[in-house]
Amino acid sequence: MLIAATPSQTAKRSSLVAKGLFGALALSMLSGTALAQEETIKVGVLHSLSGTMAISETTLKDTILYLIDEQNKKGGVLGKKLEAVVVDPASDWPLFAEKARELVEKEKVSVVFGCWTSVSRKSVLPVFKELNSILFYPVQYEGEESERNVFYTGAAPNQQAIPAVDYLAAEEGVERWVLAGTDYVYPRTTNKILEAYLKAKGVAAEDIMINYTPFGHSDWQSIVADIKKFGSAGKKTAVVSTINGDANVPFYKELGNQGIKAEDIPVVAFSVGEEELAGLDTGPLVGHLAAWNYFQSVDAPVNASFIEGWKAYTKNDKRVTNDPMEAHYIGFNMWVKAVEAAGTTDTDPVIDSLIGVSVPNLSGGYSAMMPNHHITKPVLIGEIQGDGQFEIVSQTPGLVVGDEWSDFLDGSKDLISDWRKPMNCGNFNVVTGKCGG
Amino acid sequence: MTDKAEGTLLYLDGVNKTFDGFRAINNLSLVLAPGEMRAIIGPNGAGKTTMMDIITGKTKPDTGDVLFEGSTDLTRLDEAKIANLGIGRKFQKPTVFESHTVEDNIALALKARRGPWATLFHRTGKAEQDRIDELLTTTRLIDKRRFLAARLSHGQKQWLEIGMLLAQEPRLLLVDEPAAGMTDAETAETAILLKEIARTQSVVVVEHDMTFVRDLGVKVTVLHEGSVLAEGTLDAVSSNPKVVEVYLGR
Amino acid sequence: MITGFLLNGFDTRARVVFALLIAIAILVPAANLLLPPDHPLHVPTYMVTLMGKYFAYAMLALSVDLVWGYCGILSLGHGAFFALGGYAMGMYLMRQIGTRGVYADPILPDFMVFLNWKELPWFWYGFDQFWFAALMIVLVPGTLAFVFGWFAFRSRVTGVYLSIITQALTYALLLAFFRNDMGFGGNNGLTDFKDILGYNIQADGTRATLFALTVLAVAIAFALASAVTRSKLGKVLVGVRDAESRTRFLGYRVENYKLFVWTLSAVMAGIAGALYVPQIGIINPSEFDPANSIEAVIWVAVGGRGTLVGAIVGAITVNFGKTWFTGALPELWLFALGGLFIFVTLFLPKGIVGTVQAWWAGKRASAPAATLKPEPAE
Amino acid sequence: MRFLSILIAALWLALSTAVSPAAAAVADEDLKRLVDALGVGGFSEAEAAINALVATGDDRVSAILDRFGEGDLYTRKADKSVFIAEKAGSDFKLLDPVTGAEAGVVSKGEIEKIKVNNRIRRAIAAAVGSLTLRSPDAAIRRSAAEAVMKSKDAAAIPALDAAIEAETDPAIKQIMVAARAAAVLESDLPEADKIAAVEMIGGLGTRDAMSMLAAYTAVEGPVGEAAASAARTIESSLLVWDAAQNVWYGLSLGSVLLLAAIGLAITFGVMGVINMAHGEMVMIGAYTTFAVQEIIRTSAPGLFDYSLLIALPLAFIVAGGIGILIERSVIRWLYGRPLETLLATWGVSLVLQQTVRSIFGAQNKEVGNPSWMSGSFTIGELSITWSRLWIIVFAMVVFAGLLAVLKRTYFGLQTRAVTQNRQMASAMGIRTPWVDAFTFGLGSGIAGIAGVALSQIDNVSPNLGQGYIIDSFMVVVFGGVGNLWGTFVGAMTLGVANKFLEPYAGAVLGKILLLVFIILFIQKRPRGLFALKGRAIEA
Repeated sequence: MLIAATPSQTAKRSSLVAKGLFGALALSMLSGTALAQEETIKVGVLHSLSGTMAISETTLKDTILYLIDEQNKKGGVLGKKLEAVVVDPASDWPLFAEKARELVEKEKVSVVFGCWTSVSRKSVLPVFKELNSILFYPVQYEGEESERNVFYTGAAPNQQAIPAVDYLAAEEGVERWVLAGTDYVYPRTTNKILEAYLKAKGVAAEDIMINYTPFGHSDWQSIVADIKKFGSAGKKTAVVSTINGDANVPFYKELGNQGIKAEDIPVVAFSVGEEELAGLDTGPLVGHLAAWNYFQSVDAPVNASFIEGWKAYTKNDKRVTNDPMEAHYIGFNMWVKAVEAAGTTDTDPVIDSLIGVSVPNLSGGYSAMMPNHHITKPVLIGEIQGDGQFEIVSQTPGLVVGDEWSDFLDGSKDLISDWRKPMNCGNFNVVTGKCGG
Repeated sequence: MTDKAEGTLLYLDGVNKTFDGFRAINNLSLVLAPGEMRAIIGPNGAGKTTMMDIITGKTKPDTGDVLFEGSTDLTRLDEAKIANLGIGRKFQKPTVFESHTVEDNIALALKARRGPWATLFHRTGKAEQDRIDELLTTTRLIDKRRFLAARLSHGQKQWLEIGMLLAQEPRLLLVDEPAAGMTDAETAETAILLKEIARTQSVVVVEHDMTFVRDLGVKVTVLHEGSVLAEGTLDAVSSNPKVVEVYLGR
Repeated sequence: MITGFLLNGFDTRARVVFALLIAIAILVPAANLLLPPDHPLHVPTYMVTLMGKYFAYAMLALSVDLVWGYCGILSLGHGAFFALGGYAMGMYLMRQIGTRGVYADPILPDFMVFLNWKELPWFWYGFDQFWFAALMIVLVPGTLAFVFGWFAFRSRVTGVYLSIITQALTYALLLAFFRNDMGFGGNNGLTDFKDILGYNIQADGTRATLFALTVLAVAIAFALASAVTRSKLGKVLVGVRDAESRTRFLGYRVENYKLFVWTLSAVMAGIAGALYVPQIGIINPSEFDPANSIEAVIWVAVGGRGTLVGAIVGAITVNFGKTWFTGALPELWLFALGGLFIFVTLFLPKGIVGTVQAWWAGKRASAPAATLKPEPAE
Repeated sequence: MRFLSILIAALWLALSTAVSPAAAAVADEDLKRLVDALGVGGFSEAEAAINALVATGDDRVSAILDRFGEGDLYTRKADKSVFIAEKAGSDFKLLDPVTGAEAGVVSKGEIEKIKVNNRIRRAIAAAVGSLTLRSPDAAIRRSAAEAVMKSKDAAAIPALDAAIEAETDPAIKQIMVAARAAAVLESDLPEADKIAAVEMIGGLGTRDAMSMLAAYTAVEGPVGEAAASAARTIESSLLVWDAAQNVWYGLSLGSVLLLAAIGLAITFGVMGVINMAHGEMVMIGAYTTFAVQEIIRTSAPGLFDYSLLIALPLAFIVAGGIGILIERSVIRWLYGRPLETLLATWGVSLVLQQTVRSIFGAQNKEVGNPSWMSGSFTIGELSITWSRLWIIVFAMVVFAGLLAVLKRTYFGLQTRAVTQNRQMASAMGIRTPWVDAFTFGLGSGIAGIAGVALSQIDNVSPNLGQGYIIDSFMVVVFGGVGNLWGTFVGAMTLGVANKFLEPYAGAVLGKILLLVFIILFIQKRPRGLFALKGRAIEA
């Protein structure tokens, strides 16, 4: 399938900086003569289509194009059609900032759906603040952030990591923990939180092993052997993996080959979903776990119809769905609802009306945008099956509210966020009673 | 070091050099008096170029003494130091700065301070300009001074390189096959030029071309398998049976 | 002496380029700040920032061209010096945030707070002062280049061996800065800057000023590089490039010359990085990525190796192309960019500027041959 | 997979009934009631229900549990009755788990799967293990004994005693004895028995034994002391094995580096092309493997184990062909200008990456391990995975083959002639353009077959090549450009050094140290490990 042949054709090619650099002065005269055409609402899509992150992000671009397509079939928003503006920030973090600026300032998009890595979000953050626009960020992340212009539809650590650890401790009797991650901010923060959490639950320091590896690490022999060794101390051991996308395939292949079965040392991952498993023979991995807020295997009518529509849209029966896609599904619908409530796509009214918006999620319930710009979600724990899907073995009884400032970190335990008036603050310190940390 | 070296310009004694088991230089000894011009001949692989490399510091010998002016140990110095002592070298294949003009090639070679700071703030003075003109005249390149060296013919490049050597004002010139690739007329002229030079400086010429060596009319050293086979006038060495055997095969 | 030295490096063409750069440095900010947004000649702020980035890259390209085009040292690790300069600036900007960080810690940057650092590491001291940061912007890349060059050139590491160890250098730094334990913010790097020398970094005025400063820096670097390459030292460098052993046997200590131009070039790259960071708003380890350094070499090749103008033109052309293609052809732009590189190598081996020059020289064949720039020997 | 297990289960059932007809039999209805209990409540309840089933001692239990472990048990929503459900079109056919009788066809909505998690799988394994300790099949007895050993269930001691009594295979007996010892430690038996058990386990000297003892080292009293001292003894003997294991890991990493670099040793080392598109050739090889497996999966699943053997020549041809195409269209114009090949091949690499992304999509592709490359075996305490072993063997074969081609064939002679002196070779009638094209094709083709091997251990994505290109250049340069043995020794040195640094410095710092080492090494030997010497080097 040629990617370019399908969804992106709806995306208008941005005519952007066609003005040459030196010609910028002269050519800017032409910018006033843009062709008159049917008025649309522009939606920016800021996902890497090339480079290392393309593996994960391309799907999200397709998701937004699919959602826009569906929305336009329903007549668009406020009587106007939606129009996607797709750019490729190419897994290049400074380029993310440049492209964000291009989308907002040049293309005048009303909202941007985008980013995957924390660093790309951090890179575009100043742009959205400065130009006062809206970003929907769909990926699980480390928390420790709440910005007026950003809506976080992925999981915060308390919506993923902590329930997963609870499950392992309760259901599998795990007493010894390996916290293995790629050396970047999400695993670092998550592991800090988990370490504090586990210690608070009485786990001894020597029963926690922390290991960091570089991005794209491909030789896992020693580390898997170390895990095996650590796991042979007589206590039930589990691995909590915050290993980033690319490095997972060789990691799981090595686990399988060294014969570490889920019954012996289960691995629970926060960055491995259906999409990542599509690159793997999951036969040897049955029983390893992942914690997400959505699995493709969720048994709900809304999910079934979403999957059906998605497969039809991509004309590919094998395309899987995953958690960040659901996050975009939720975020997009929230934005549509908020725009309709506000009657405009202007940033400020939409930001105000987004808080409190509640839309169906794909696991059969509703997710609501909270005043801290995070959403409520159920937490699901799934075990990998032989067919690359997950079987849900545990589900939190209710919805969990995303906790942006972790209670387990010294720096942030006194902070809260509430973007409603009168507080209108992303980092309110409840001890000092001041906004601003 | 040794008394034997006293009064000599260049003194090589018991020099050995092995490359991966191949003996390029084998107990080589050679003495050059100040002001002397010497021709060195020998078949391919006789060690001529390696000997030049050793004298100019490009290659370090395994054993042996290499002394300049009787006291300076050349084996401890690098190429730049040796060049600044006053030993100039012309390569077998003409090596000039092809993307510089003929004039700049000479200017770069002129005796002057060689440090980066000195060259960074260097301004060409009248004296230097005159000297450049003089050298260009000597090497018959005066009308090509603004040409890029790349545009010169093979012979002209040889001459330019000799000109650059002269610009260094060395006390010893090592000249590797100056006549290679030259027409007969050019070869003859080169011989004249070298003899002119030899009046003021010591010269070592490595050459294959016997006519050329004859034109020079100087003492000849024959190298073979890394050591000296014979030494004397050209007539004397060419009648030496050992030399005949080496050159004509047995 | 210095002025004489600088003026000496100026031929007509260099003067034109210099004047053009100065004009851009003045006119673009003026068109941005003084003209109303609906004026046909108004330059939008995003364009100013974008061009600021291009010019920072142009300065990096100049520094690469200085060592590669004029001295034959192919550095596949110049991004390292660029990034180090950027980090020095980033650390200053980080310290300027002060209590405006999300945790309002007066000393520690945010990333240290939430990773439980208790105190500021020693190497962050002093960066609250601009003069100190400015000094480091020059000293850190300069010192690293000096030490690296001192060993490498003395050991006569040349050609592709040198290229690969420069790549190893930047790769090692990439991994090092990537480690969160190093105290440079790990993969997220340094971001969320607030102000520079007391001016709001996001204000149009600051942006325009930064742009002007960047172009000015490029102009000065260009002037300096012209002067260096036209001096006798520059001729020695070209000599080293074309015939290293000849230079040596003329008595020039080649390693000192290489070291000089290498260090100068690294400092230039460092300053470029420092100017880049406040305009982009983030510095993180990906700037050390060997691919970035290779790209910088490619800018020079596209523009024309061994012509200083070429380096500037190449950097701006390729990056403008990248900006344009990633927006206009988001899913096919790699074809366009890759195709451009292949096209340039096959059909414009001297690069854009080199080809134009050769064509120009061809038209004026009777003119003195000295203006002819030959193809690099390698 | 599933078919196979059903077959085994059926066989099992048949066999166990046949062998011990006198075994306790429970009425069908009673058994069915116990089976129904599996579907009530959560995992804890299910575990209790499993134990209840095992307690019956009925022969049919192990087969039922086996189906449970496979996830084939469903609850009929209407009456909470448990059945084995088998897919029949879009519906499910229900079978009575006890009698095997058909119980009608239902739609998906009418039944609910009984969830199985690791805990249940463990319980099933232990239960089935204790039930099958006396199976006539040695392999089943062995896995049963291993399962019981893991479960450390004191209740299994009588069953073990009986099994040990009857066991004839000494190896299996050994495992059973160890399993019994492990169970004894968990039991209420007197201290003397436990100390004997500790000694028994300590005598095994394996990592597993160490793991069993570790839980008791902190226990007060003589048992704890005995366990601690036995653990210490094992630990010291394991140190040697650890070092050996590290060497193994190093060689295996070295082989991966060698495979990645060896094609580059030709295109870059021998031909002097700074080939930035080398990594993409590796990627193309990996994608060829994917395509081969895809076709096999859909049209001839039986050939799956041969997929790599089929992929090897194809990868060589595809990557080599693309290599020749690149050489003919781009590189041939650039000989003598090596630095410009950097620029052009960089462009080629961008184009190739994007082409693959456009054809196959940006996501990772699944390349499976054939059965002979899955799993691991142990030699002493050395754990060796089959995939790594085969990759080492493969790397050696490729290296030897390449050496032979270059040193022993006429083509190799021509290649060496052309790369050493192009004009002379051409003057002697060698068709240098073809030699160039085929040499580049050879390098690319080798990179392609390296891709087949790397697809077994790494991601198959458009970025695959990017991950190897820097390391490959390091290896070739470290070893000395133009010297295949240099590449070989370089790869192995870097691989082993990396694996010895990693445990002390961590993966990231280890790699940094290695890079610094390469930089310093090049200072000492500016032309790499195996430099050409002599006066020709600067010619």
